[in-house]
Amino acid sequence: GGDDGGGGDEQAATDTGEDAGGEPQRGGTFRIQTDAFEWTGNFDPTGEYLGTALGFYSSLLVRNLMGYRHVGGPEGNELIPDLAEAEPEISEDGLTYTFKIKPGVKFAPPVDRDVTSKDVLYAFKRIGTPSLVAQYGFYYSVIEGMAEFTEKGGLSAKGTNEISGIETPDDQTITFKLTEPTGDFLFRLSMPAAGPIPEEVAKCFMKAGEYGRFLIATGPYMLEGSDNLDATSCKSMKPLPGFNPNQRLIMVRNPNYDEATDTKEARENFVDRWEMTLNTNAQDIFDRVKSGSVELAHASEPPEVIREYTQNEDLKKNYHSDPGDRTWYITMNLTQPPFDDIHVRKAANLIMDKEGLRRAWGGSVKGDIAQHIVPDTMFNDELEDYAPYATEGDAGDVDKAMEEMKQSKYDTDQDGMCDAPQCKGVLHVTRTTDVWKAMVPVIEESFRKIGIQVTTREFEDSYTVIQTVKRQAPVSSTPGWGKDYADASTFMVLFDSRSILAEGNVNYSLVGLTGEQAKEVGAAGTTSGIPSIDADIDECNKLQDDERLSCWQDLDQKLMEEIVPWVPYLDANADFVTSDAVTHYVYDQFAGEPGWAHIAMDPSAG
Amino acid sequence: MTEIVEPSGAARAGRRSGEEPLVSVRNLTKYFPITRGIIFQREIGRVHAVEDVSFDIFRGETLGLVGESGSGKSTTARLITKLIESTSGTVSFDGQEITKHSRRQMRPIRREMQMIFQDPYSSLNPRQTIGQIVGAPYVIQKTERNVKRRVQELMDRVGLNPEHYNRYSHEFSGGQRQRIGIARALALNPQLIVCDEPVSALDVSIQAQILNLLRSLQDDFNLTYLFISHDLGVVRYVSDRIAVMYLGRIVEIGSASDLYDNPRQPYTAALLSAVPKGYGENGAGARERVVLKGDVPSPVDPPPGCVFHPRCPQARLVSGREDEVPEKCRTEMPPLGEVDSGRFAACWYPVQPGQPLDLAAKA
Amino acid sequence: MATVAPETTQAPLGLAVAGEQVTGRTPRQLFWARFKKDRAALLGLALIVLLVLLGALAPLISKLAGHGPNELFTREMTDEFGIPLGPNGEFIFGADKSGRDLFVRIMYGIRTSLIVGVVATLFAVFIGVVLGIAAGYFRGVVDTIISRTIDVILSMPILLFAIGIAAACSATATGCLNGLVKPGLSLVIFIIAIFTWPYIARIVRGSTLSLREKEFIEAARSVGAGNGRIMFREILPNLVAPIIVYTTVIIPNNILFEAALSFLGLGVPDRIPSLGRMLDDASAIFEDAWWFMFFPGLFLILITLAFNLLGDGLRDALDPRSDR
Amino acid sequence: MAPERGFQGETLLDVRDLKVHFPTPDGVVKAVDGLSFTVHRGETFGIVGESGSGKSVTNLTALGLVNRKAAQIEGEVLFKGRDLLKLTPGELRHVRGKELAMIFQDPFASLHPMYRVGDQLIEAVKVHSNVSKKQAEERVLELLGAVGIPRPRERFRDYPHQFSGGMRQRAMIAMALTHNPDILIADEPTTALDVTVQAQILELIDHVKREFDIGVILITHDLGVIADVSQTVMVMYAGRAMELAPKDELFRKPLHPYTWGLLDSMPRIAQKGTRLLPIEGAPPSLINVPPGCAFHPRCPHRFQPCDRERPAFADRGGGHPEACHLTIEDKRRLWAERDARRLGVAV
Amino acid sequence: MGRYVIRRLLWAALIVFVVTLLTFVIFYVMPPGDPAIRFAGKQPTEATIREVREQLGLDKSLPKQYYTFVERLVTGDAAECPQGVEGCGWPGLWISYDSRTAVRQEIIERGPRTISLALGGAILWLVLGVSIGIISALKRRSLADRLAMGFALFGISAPVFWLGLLALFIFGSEGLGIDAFSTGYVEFSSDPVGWFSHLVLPWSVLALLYAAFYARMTRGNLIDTLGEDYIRTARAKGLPERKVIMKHGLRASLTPVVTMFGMDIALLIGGAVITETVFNLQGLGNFAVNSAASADLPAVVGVTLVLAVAVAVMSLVVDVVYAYLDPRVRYS
Ligand SMILES: Nc1ncnc2c1ncn2[C@@H]1O[C@H](COP(=O)(O)OP(=O)(O)OP(=O)(O)O)[C@@H](O)[C@H]1O
Ligand SMILES: Nc1ncnc2c1ncn2[C@@H]1O[C@H](COP(=O)(O)OP(=O)(O)OP(=O)(O)O)[C@@H](O)[C@H]1O
Ligand SMILES: [Mg+2]
Ligand SMILES: [Mg+2]
Repeated sequence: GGDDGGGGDEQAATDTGEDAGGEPQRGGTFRIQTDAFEWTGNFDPTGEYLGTALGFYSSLLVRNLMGYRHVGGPEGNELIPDLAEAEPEISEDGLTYTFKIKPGVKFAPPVDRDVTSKDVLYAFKRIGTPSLVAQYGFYYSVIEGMAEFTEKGGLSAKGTNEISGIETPDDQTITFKLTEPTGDFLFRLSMPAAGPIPEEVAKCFMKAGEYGRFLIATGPYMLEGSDNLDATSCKSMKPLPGFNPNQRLIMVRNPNYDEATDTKEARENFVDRWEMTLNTNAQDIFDRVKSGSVELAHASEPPEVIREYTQNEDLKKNYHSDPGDRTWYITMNLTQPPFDDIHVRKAANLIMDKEGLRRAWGGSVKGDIAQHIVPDTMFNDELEDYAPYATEGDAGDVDKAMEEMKQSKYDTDQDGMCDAPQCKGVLHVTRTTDVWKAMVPVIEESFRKIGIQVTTREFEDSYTVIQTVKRQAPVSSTPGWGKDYADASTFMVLFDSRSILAEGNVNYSLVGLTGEQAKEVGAAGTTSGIPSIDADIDECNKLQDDERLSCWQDLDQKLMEEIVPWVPYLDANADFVTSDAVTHYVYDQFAGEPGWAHIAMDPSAG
Repeated sequence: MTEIVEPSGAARAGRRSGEEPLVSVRNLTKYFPITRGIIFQREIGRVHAVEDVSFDIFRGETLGLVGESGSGKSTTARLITKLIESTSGTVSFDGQEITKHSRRQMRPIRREMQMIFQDPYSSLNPRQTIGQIVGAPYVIQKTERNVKRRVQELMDRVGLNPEHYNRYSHEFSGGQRQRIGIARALALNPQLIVCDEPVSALDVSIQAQILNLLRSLQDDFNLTYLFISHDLGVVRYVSDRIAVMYLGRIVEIGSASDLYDNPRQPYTAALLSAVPKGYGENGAGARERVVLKGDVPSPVDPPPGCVFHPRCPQARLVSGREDEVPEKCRTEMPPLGEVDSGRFAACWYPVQPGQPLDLAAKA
Repeated sequence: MATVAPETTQAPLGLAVAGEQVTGRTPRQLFWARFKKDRAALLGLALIVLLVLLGALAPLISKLAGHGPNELFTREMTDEFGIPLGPNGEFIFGADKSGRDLFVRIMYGIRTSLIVGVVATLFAVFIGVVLGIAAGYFRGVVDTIISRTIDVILSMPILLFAIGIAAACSATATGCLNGLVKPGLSLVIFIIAIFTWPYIARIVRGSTLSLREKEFIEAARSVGAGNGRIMFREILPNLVAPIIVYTTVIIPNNILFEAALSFLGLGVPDRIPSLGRMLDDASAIFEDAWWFMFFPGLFLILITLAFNLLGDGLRDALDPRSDR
Repeated sequence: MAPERGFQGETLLDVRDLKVHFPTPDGVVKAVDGLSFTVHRGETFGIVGESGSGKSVTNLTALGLVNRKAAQIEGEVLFKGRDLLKLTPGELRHVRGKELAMIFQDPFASLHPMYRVGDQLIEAVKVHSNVSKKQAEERVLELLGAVGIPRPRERFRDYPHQFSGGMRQRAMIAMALTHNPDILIADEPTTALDVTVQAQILELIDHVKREFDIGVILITHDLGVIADVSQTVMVMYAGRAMELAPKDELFRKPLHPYTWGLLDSMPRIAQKGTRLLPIEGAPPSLINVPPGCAFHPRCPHRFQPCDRERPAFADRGGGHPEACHLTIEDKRRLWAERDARRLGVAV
Repeated sequence: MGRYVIRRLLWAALIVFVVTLLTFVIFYVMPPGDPAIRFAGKQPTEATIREVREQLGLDKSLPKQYYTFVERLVTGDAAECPQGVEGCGWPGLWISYDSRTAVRQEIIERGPRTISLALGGAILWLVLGVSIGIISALKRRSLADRLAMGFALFGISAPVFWLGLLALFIFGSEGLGIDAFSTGYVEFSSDPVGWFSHLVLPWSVLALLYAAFYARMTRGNLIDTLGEDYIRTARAKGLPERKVIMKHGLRASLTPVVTMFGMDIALLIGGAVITETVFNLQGLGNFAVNSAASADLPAVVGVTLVLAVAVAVMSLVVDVVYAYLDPRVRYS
């Protein structure tokens, strides 16, 4: 589900790489500890949709036609050719994309051969194969013939089955034909699912996630043990020791990687070996980072760690915080009282103590207060000053909120307090993790100030609750959303009524829900007066470049003022703590993760 | 191998002419299953606690029941009072067969027969006052309005201070506790009182007090007693007739003095001879002590034939050999046959009056 | 004819006739005499009284402190990193992560712990006693069913099942079992009771098995008492002492159980202060906010220790073997 | 001063003015209060008394099995001239089980349920003699045979619960005899047993006494048992001796009203139909022993000094010591009257 | 004995069956969310949810799912084991939704960790508890008794996570900085010393937690036993007091402890969740709780099953040991 680690991809803005003096050295074993192996679904690029995994693929393991520089700031969100020799040729009508593939890019052992256009095509065939459950397969439905291919069963179909819109006239050339102009198609192509996959190995793994433990790399690193894989038959292949979905990820240099086929701009590859392991005690991870037995903590820092690292001069250099292109928000259900009244939703935005919420996260280093939907960095900060519900000190403003509340039908005596029976015992769904628990009192107290009494339910698996329409949670502070790539469309899907599902729904506010649809998906609340922005989304999607950008900006504002589905409160940063041994830290804007491809450490450590 | 004894057989045992017995027991048998199993209980054996027992108790008399530990005395008592269900056989009370009675049907009959128990400690609920204990029969049977007055009358009658109505049993001595138990049994004015070793746990001096009390109550209320004890002296002292049990069976029954003077069943004889004689006035009636060999066999697996044969001195006497018993004793259980008028003994070779009971004596 | 009336005494002295026993003191007196001497138990009792008072007076204490249990002092009592500030004149135990007055919350937390511990235990005791007596008294099929159920429950991973039940029952506003079990406090109590009653039932069953062999049961039956009367009027009063002892032993366990559930995020909601949850919240930052770990921990230990001391004392005092 | 009984044979045990008091929260329990007696080789010394009269405590004290910290013990227990009360626990341990042996009332509880009977006996052998396991085993087998356990070699490996009550008591006796003790103390050895088995055990004890030439102290509350097997009898009441006499004398010419009461309470086989003349009331609490003669509240013949003055335990001319203020003539007369009255009631 | 063992095994099988059924009901039937949604990704489509549901077997009816579960359990799941998953076999516990590893394999790997923790802790608390119990029983109301019982009571009263965190705080890098005591699990085979030192703290915490129960129980039993007649017999034999207590007293008083001990160890197999989490031991309990949190049903059912089996086997072992210790049970 839309996990916090999920889909965190971002655009580049600033290179936050810090040099700790001297040239970065090659070598070393980079040890990472994580407090839960939940950063990956199952590591099969076709199905994987979690940010951390996407970061590993993109920078270390899988080379897509187009790729990123793996640095922070706007630069990090720009695409450069990676597997492709150069930018593609795009037809006039914007429907045909032709790529030339670099020669000399080889698969890691045991495949040991050049990557060809067929390997890329094969990746698309896998995306189109239902049994492999490509989680963001919908991005590629604009490719001609993709839907038919899937319908026939993809690779599992009997007889020949081809994607009509993808052609590979020779090993070096690949062409994509689209059914409609798609301004962000190149971004979509840079998602790891679209990276080359060797059929000889992957054909053995036709169920979701199976291939994850046999991933054959094209990037500078590969899963440990890849060279020992006996690929002579399906039966003979044993899972690579380098990846155990519950315990470890170990990557070593790929002997078949040729630096000449890559640029230092994208990858520098200082480190020899990566080891990511599990430590269920987060506190202990940070202790270890501090003492130097671990290089990087892949866990959310407790406030005390943040304080220590930001206040202590010696440690400051080891704390890294960069915009994560991710918004955290409170979602309000447009069908459920009292949130079916826009004035209540506006009042909620005005009353919420956003600074209080941010402190629950660890304070200002955790990000900026969010004032609208799409993170500012994705709009090149053009909406930085747009703050329709700003309040003094972001503490919430009782007067303004009550003013708004007065206009609501739930304030029967117009005293600014929600006093209808619907204002009592409003179900608020959240998760059981630290930060969310810490937010609960702030949310409850804020709502209380305008007369809304919420009853909080904490779930380990709160996403599955709010993603099930039937459960009708009126308000939830569970969600956050990160970009898949640097285009606002990846946020707007959250308000597209066509994506509303009975289960697995991500349009939690049910924007655009019609009465008919409500029946279908089991929504019981009121649907009258719910506006739709489907048309606006379609409009923007057709556009390119600056037009596109401002179209999204307008839509964001419309959402915030005319629909108000959320109380956005945090433009989250991605922050990491490293040990003294890390001599060169770079942030990867695309993945919202450390820029592994550029990080360097003191090889003598560890 | 339960032999059906014609009602006439044992029924006649000690019958006083023309009188209807108050209790009449016929072929009463009780097996306790020995079960094993975690969920489904399988029977892996059965304790032959009471086997084919028949006797009568007449109004106003005291029938003593003696036998060693485990011989089935208490079980017989419980069967008669219907605290447990019999395996087979019948019990009639006051002409009414009660074996098949439901608890509801038993309710009125319960008033007519009561029990006094052995252990004055465990037979009184430590969490209840004397008033509650003695008054319980009234409360349950709903026969009395002024429970307190009745209870205090009873307490007075059995020699307890009525002012102790609200005391708990632990504030009393063993003898006093036994009096409480007696008061409880008397509460409903029963005809029959089954006394299961009522004095075994008491010291001699107290024991005598209780025996005297029981005797005077019998006279006052025309009670009928079934008096169980393993103390032959006590049984002898209180009983009109005595039945001797061994391994679940009655092996001999007859009038008290007859039976003591002249035991006919070898077991009875051995039992009597084993009793410490105490200090008889002139050592009168002193009999040679017959020390039985071995222990009582397990009731789970009683010996075939006569249950006493493995230990029986008479059988050895008859066969003339220490290690041999007559065929008949080994294979067939002797019926409780009349050996004298009013005397019944289950033995193929009843002891003759005056006959010594050991091999050496014969040799 | 012998009479019971004592033989008229020929004693030349008018001495009182012996007959009234000099008997030992009642069990209650004995119990009290022993208990009075057990300083640890008295300390436990005193602590419990004190804690109950603190819990009961939590609202008053909150008034005196001037802070509600859920009143936020985010700006005053947390720093810019959201780390709470420590004890000071106004917040004598410091603040929690949301800047709430930890002292006031702890007072309320004591109340929650006591309520959960006591109510859940009472529930469990009730179920355990009824089923335990039934199993021991009826034996046979009833016993088999109850005892086997106990076996099954005792071989389940408790915390895991607690997670499952908690998740299942808090999914909707109505809760589960047709709304009988509402998420929150009642759910926690339900879960604890579900997993605690078997222990009591076992003990009660064992005692009932031996009690039912006592002659006074037979006596009751012989005057026509029915099963219900025997079970609840004859047997139950005799189980009171072990049940009380066991209850005092189980209460602290259940208080810790609640704390553990809260520690795993399954406990009572945040609005209802719980010591376990405070410890959970504190566990991530206790190296910087020692008071956040220390005070709730201290009071939690005080509560459980108090009950344990009392339980030990009761056990010693009620159990005759400690006389030896 | 222990009254000399003139019994033939070496004096083994000489108890002088023994007092055993237990301080308890309710008061001091005077379990034994000034007791004196002697036991000789070849003698079976019977002690009778109602429950709680201090019979067991007396003997446990002699064996050093009363917790010395929990009790105040005074007096002397001279065993072959040595005062057992002055021995250290270590020294006492060497007397216990070797020269002084004891068997207990409940054979079911007296053997450790988890060790084989043979092993428990071997342990008893080895604790006082330095022999090999093999030798110890031989000795045990011999003993088991001697106490009449059939097929000892097989039963040797059994656990106690596989033994019947009688056999357990036999095993206990075997254990007691391990080191040829001088005295065997049997504390109600047959109370828990059936009459037929009781007869077996009593016979065995008697046999053992003769065979091993030892002194036996037999504690019981059954006058019948006493009458059958002992030579000397001491009647105890409330921690004190009431009367001590050769058996025949005690039964024929009892001098103490308490003894009379006991005798008249006993329904005897030989005495059919006689009336029981029970002692009224119940024994006193040992915390609150009546002043003067402990028996006086229950005594039908009490008179002036009885409630104040404790009668000395001495021979008042009746031929054996007793503790009653009545003159010897009164005693003789009252006993005769009682006898007559009792028989007179007989129908 | 043989037949008894067989019957006990059948009964154990039944318990295990019931426990899995209950697990199934609680985790499959009652839960709030459909696991398929969770595993269908951040922005699922109907098609992906359907596909995931099918692959996880969640499209089948519940009885069918349970039947399949039992079938795999009985016949093993090697035959249908997906490509690239190692460790399928008998008994088939199927594949974790979350990690696509064989649950069986996962349990085999984590089992030793949990067993190390449980066994070591158990031995420690047994020694600690029993010694305290003996001291307390023999020296009742003495200073030693009070101190020992007080210590045990403190252990019983403190929440385990509190103790754990405190222990780490005191001995860990922030406190005394004893690195050997740090968290994590070290394979015994690779580094026995490390294995030991990493387990010392968790063992101690568990021991502290349980010692009081054992102390109390030992004390009570021993006091009881020392009042038995056979102890008097032993003394009457002239045995030295030490032998009386150690040989005759302890033997009888420790048998009930054995029962409790066995069951406690068994329950710890799935119950040391918090200790495992705090000390990063990644054992079965931790695995189960994480799996439960992430709706990884096969993993949850798998661990529950293992625990139920452990309990059943342990209670059998306890019975056998009990019969060994107490001949009365053996022959009845
Ligand atoms: N409820 C029961 N279940 C199984 N066996 C029983 C039960 N009650 C009695 N028995 C067995 O039945 C047999 C007869 O027992 P009963 O109590 O009638 O003997 P008794 O003659 O009263 O002995 P005692 O003198 O010891 O009281 C004994 O072997 C006993 O073990
Ligand atoms: N350790 C002790 N502390 C306090 N009182 C004790 C102790 N041991 C024995 N007594 C008391 O001493 C008195 C005498 O007990 P003892 O066992 O010697 O009686 P007894 O004559 O052997 O009785 P029984 O026939 O019942 O065995 C009893 O009242 C008993 O309660
Ligand atoms: Mg009986
Ligand atoms: Mg005694």
